[in-house]
Amino acid sequence: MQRIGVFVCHCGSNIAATVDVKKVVEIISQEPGVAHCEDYQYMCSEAGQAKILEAVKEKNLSGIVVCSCSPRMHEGTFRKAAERAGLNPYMVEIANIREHCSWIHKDMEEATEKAVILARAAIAKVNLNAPLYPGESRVTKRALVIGGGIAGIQTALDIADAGYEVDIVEKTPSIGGRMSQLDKTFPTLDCSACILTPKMVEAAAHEKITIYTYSEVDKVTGFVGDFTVDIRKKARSIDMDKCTGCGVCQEKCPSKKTPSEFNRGLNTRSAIYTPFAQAIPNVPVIDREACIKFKTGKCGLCEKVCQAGAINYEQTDEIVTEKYGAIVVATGFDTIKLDNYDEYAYNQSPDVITSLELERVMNAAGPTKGHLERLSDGKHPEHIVFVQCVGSRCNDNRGKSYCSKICCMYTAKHAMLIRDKYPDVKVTVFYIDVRTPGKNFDEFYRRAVEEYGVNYIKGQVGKVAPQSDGSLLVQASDLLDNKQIKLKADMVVLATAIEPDPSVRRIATMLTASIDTNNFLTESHAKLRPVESPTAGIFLSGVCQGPKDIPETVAQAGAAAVKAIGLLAKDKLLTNPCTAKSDELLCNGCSVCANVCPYGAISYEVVQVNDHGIREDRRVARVNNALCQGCGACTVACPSGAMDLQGFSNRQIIAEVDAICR
Amino acid sequence: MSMNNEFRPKIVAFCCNWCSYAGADLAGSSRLQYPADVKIIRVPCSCRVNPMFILRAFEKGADGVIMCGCHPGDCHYSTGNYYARRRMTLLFSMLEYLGIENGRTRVEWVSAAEGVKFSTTMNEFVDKIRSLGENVRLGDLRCKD
Amino acid sequence: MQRLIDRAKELLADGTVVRVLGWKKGDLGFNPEPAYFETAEALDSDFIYDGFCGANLSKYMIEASKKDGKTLVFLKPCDTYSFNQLIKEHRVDREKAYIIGVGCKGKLDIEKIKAMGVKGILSVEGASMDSECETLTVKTLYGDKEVSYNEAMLERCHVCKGKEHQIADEVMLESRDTKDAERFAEVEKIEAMSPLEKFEFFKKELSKCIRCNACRNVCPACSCRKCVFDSTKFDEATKANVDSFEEKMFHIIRAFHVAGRCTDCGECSRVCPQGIPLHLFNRKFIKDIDTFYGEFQAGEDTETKGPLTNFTFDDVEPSIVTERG
Amino acid sequence: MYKINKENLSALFSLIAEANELYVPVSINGAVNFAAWDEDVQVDLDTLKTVKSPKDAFFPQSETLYSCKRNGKKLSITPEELSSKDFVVFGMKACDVKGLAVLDKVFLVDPVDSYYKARREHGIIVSLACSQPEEACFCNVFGIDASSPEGDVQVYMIGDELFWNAVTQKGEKLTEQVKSLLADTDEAKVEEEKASIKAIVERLPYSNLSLDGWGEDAVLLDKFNSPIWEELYKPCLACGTCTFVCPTCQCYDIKDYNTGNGVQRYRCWDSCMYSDFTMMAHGNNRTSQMQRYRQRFMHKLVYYPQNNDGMYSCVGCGRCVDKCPTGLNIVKVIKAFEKGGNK
Repeated sequence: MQRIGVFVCHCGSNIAATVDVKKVVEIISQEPGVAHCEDYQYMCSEAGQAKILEAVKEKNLSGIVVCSCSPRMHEGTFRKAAERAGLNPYMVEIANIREHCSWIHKDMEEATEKAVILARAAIAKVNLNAPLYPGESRVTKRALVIGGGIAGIQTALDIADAGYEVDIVEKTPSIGGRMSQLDKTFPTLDCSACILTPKMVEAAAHEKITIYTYSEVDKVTGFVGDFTVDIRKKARSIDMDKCTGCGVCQEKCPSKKTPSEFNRGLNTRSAIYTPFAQAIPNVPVIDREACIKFKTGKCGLCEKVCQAGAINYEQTDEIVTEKYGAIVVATGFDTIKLDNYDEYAYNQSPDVITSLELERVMNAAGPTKGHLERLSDGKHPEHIVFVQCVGSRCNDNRGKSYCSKICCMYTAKHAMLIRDKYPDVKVTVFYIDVRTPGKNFDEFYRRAVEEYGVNYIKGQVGKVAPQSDGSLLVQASDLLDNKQIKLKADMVVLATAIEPDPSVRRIATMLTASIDTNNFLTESHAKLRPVESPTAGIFLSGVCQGPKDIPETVAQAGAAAVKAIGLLAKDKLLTNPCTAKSDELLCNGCSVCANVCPYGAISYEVVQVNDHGIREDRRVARVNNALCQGCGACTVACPSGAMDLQGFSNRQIIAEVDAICR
Repeated sequence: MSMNNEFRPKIVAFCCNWCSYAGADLAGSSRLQYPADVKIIRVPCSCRVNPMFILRAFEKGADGVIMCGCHPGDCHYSTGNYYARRRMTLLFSMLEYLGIENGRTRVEWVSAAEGVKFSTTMNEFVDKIRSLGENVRLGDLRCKD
Repeated sequence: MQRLIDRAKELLADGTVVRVLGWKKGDLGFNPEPAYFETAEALDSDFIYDGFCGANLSKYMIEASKKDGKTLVFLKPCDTYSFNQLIKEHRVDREKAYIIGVGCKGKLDIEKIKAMGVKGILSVEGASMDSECETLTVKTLYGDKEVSYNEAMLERCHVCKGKEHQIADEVMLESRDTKDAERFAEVEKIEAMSPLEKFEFFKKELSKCIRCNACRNVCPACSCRKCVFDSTKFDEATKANVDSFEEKMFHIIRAFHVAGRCTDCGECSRVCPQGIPLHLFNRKFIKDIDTFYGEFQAGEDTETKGPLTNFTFDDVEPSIVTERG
Repeated sequence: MYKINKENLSALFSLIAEANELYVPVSINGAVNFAAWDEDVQVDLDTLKTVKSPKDAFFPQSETLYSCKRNGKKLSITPEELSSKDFVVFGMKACDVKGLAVLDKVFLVDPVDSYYKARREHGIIVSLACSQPEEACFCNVFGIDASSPEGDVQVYMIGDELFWNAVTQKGEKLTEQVKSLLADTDEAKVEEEKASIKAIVERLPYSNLSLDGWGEDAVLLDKFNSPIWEELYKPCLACGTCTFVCPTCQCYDIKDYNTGNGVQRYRCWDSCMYSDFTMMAHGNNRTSQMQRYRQRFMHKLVYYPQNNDGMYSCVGCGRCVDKCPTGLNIVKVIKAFEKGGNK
């Protein structure tokens, strides 16, 4: 029997306003095994922790229950306090009487009664706690960055500059990401390529950075400090060492009808291609689905014209297996599909485009060489209508519930750039709200309105109808004047919602990183750990975590890098001691536990056992504590109960059940 | 027990540490109410929930047992909830086969971001158990006195 | 039967095996017991294989695998599923077994004969493998009785999985198709009951349970060295039927622990002294597994992942159960 | 000697039940066991042997000894009340009644088991002669007369009639209670029935089983160390069927059940076949199933008789013969030793 100390926290009024803390203390003091019980304003404070230390010493306590906020909050705090008091840190259990009690109940009597029961459950558990000791695991001093956009590049550069090896895995043929598709950036109107390209070059040239483009992560095993990752280098059909990037192959390639991904399908590219001029590496890939040689076996023109002899049709996917200590996810975003938004006629009219497409139209390297023109007939537009919040802040299930955050600013940018370059073009923006928090953002928007005469109308566009004369009829409501309006436009630009790149789901599953309903990766704590995934060793950079603009992305990329560096700087990690353990006298050696172990942490060996006098050789399960992450799948699969989970043992959980049901 | 004679069910909720427990925390910090009848037991993963725990809860007087885990595909341990899903499906089907009222058990996937879902689920579940009344078919009578 | 004895003697003589695991004649003519034979003489005098040899010998191979030398084991078609499952779980050593798959004409249930009102049975004729297995002549203290072989068969034989041996070094003796009922018919009948009827049905059946553990101890899937109900690991060690919940807990968990591993060999129902149709638990799980996760027969091979150690992303949700009916 | 028509049995039971608790053989889905009588149960007096012996009525498979309740740090203990109401067990067979004599020697000697004693005092046994003994019966080997069972009232079922003969004071008292339903008769038919039973007993397959070399005369260590056990136990599944159906097995375990707010201490039948039988801190003093198997029969055929003036702890009911899942039983043990020269 333990000598248990119970400490009930008021959490100011957070708990005490709903739970009669004094009464909890009064009742719990009477529980068998409770040698000490007291309450305090803030148990997590220095003074609060001191009370624990004092009580452990005075009452010779062997176990501690803290009735307070969620263990996800302060379990660590109280474990450290227990350690300072000379107890094993795992002799502490938390009864969550704040998030699971005081904050969700109004009736004081009910909440107090529940707090008592939760405390009893924790007491019942701690009664069966045993000291646990963490093991150690090594840290591979190398980081993996998944995604080669600005987030990934920045993270990689920061980690590499701190002296650690970094690999970037980018699924497209070049790093650069979405930012490379942008023409100008707000709020300073820098040329996007001008600020991005040096970073790309720097990354490519950095001795600590290895870039795998046209590659994907295939498999991830291991855990924080010691991940093993299979990277699939897709067959590029080009020998990267030989290619000089002269570009002749692309010129000569007869298959030129494939929509250009880089230009959002607004023009076409050849089957052998580099996505854009500044691509890094400047080595093309052969799109085997478009290539005549691969489709028919004939052609082979590129091979003929390549003086470097770099073309290799026989190339196959290559798997590179590498070990990493930390993994940063920077998988970025895409715009949503607009199939659900027929009212905007996006699929019907080439003159209805997304903002990202407009970026390409405005860009000198884009499909129109930077001329603003209608894609249907190449005519110069007289009136352009911008529609905000297409698929963002949507309360039906057609679009996204969240605000995409960047649209207000880039629309202001687009409007301003158009008015600047083509003062004759009339620009109207339909908006729900204009959201411009951020340094120099509101000033930027006001310039668009005040200096550049962009016509902002608060209202929603109900329909865009292509007319027989080629123009577009925009029907909208003007909410301020409270009237329906119809406008004739030549182009309509949709500020399309952004969503995490679809590839993130697969990656999250491989990394066992959690993901929210919108497919954004979940951070460990929304406020306090915003760049860490709840899965140890996985960090989040850029839009994969939530909508962001470039400065925020770069800031977060740096933050993720720092967290990764902090991990890589350690030589050893302490492992979670709450691992599975097999009782070899009860083990049948049936392998069912190994069959459900996601970490391959269970192996078998034949050992001689002495089972109450019977000596025999038995095949028994052994758990590798460094590999076991403590999920407990094996404990339920094991029919005999030989396999148990330390810290969450069968009897501990049963004791909690009993205490709650009694 | 409350002073009036209203049926106050005993409900045990097993929540995985990474998603559902955090979801319950979020419900708490968002002040989303659900009845005090629900008491949460933290487990590392839904795959840690042994059918014996569920039967044990009923044995000792629980009127309803709910298990929450990460959404399929989002398990912190990658595959735990898949095993849990099969185990619970089969267990619940067996309980139904033995004539135990169908709604006394439930599995719900609740992510760390779904405080609202957590609270809604718990409210629904408590309502369901209240409508089913006391668990008399699956309990040890010795625990009743 | 003589052929089995002769072959066993051959294998003993040429050193292929050092012992034979088979059935030994009982003292009443219908109560044979599993037995080891190490000599030709013992085989000649005591070996038997007839309609009453229902016992599944595969579980005995767990112990036999620990012994030196090979054991010749006779396995009926349904026993071979159990043996495969035991190989899969590393509980028996294939290398230590020489398996003769023996034919099966359906196994008899002396309790069924008794339930027909036949009392004071002295011997039963017509149970041998050489007979046509149509009619049994039961000699009793109170006169001779004729009984239909089929009606005297164990429940499991009426829903036989087939007479193919899943694993064997050689196969001997002819089998006879005995399947004449649907395997899941009984389960479906219960499923169709109202919850209260179901509850009353099982309450009545389980009220008979005396916690003798025969079902568990005979079960080839229940091969744990120490059962959870005998250990302190779950604080559920109970031996006695103090409360009706106890049996329910025991039988649910036992069925759950063997779910996906139970080959439906029917030994549990055969040995229950109180005649509780224990297979109804296991077969419910088998039926659900088939329905939810695709047809699966435990023991068909030694490799396939069991349904509870497997999953797919699109598995049905438990709500398929909790929201029906 | 009285008699009553079988048609009136229900009335008889209901009259008995007015003043006593009444246990009768009841059929539930084909399995017959002693159970409390009420109008809805399906009484089965035709099945010779109930699955479990009726020792349950005197030594229940499980019984609470006392309860502890917890209130904060205070404990209150309430012993279970002893049986204080008369009860009747109707239809016990000669072997089962004799089984109680075996239990008496365990539970009624010092220290007296008060729970058992109270039940014995309040229990009234209406025994039923075995009109059709069956193949597994061998009670005669232990000197038991199936045709004249002991008990407080002897009952014979002959044709459509049930003959009633009070033997003891308790029996007389019960007879008084139900006399309104009984008619006087002579013993002619009963004597005829007795003779018929005896004749059948002689023809039983195990009738001539010899107990030579067992009991008081057994050389304990010879038996104990015999290599025969090593052969005999092998098919044993280590289940408790033989023990739990046996009318003379008396071993029990004492356990605590956690009710949440306290503990119920209960005892329940245990089986020497179980690996945790007599488990102690250091482990089990019988580590192998062979040892456990040997224990059961050594106890019944050697230890018990040597401690109890030659009385065997087996009454030849044959339940273990009928119910062993692997066809093992005490008869096979006796025969095996006979074959082995009783060594």
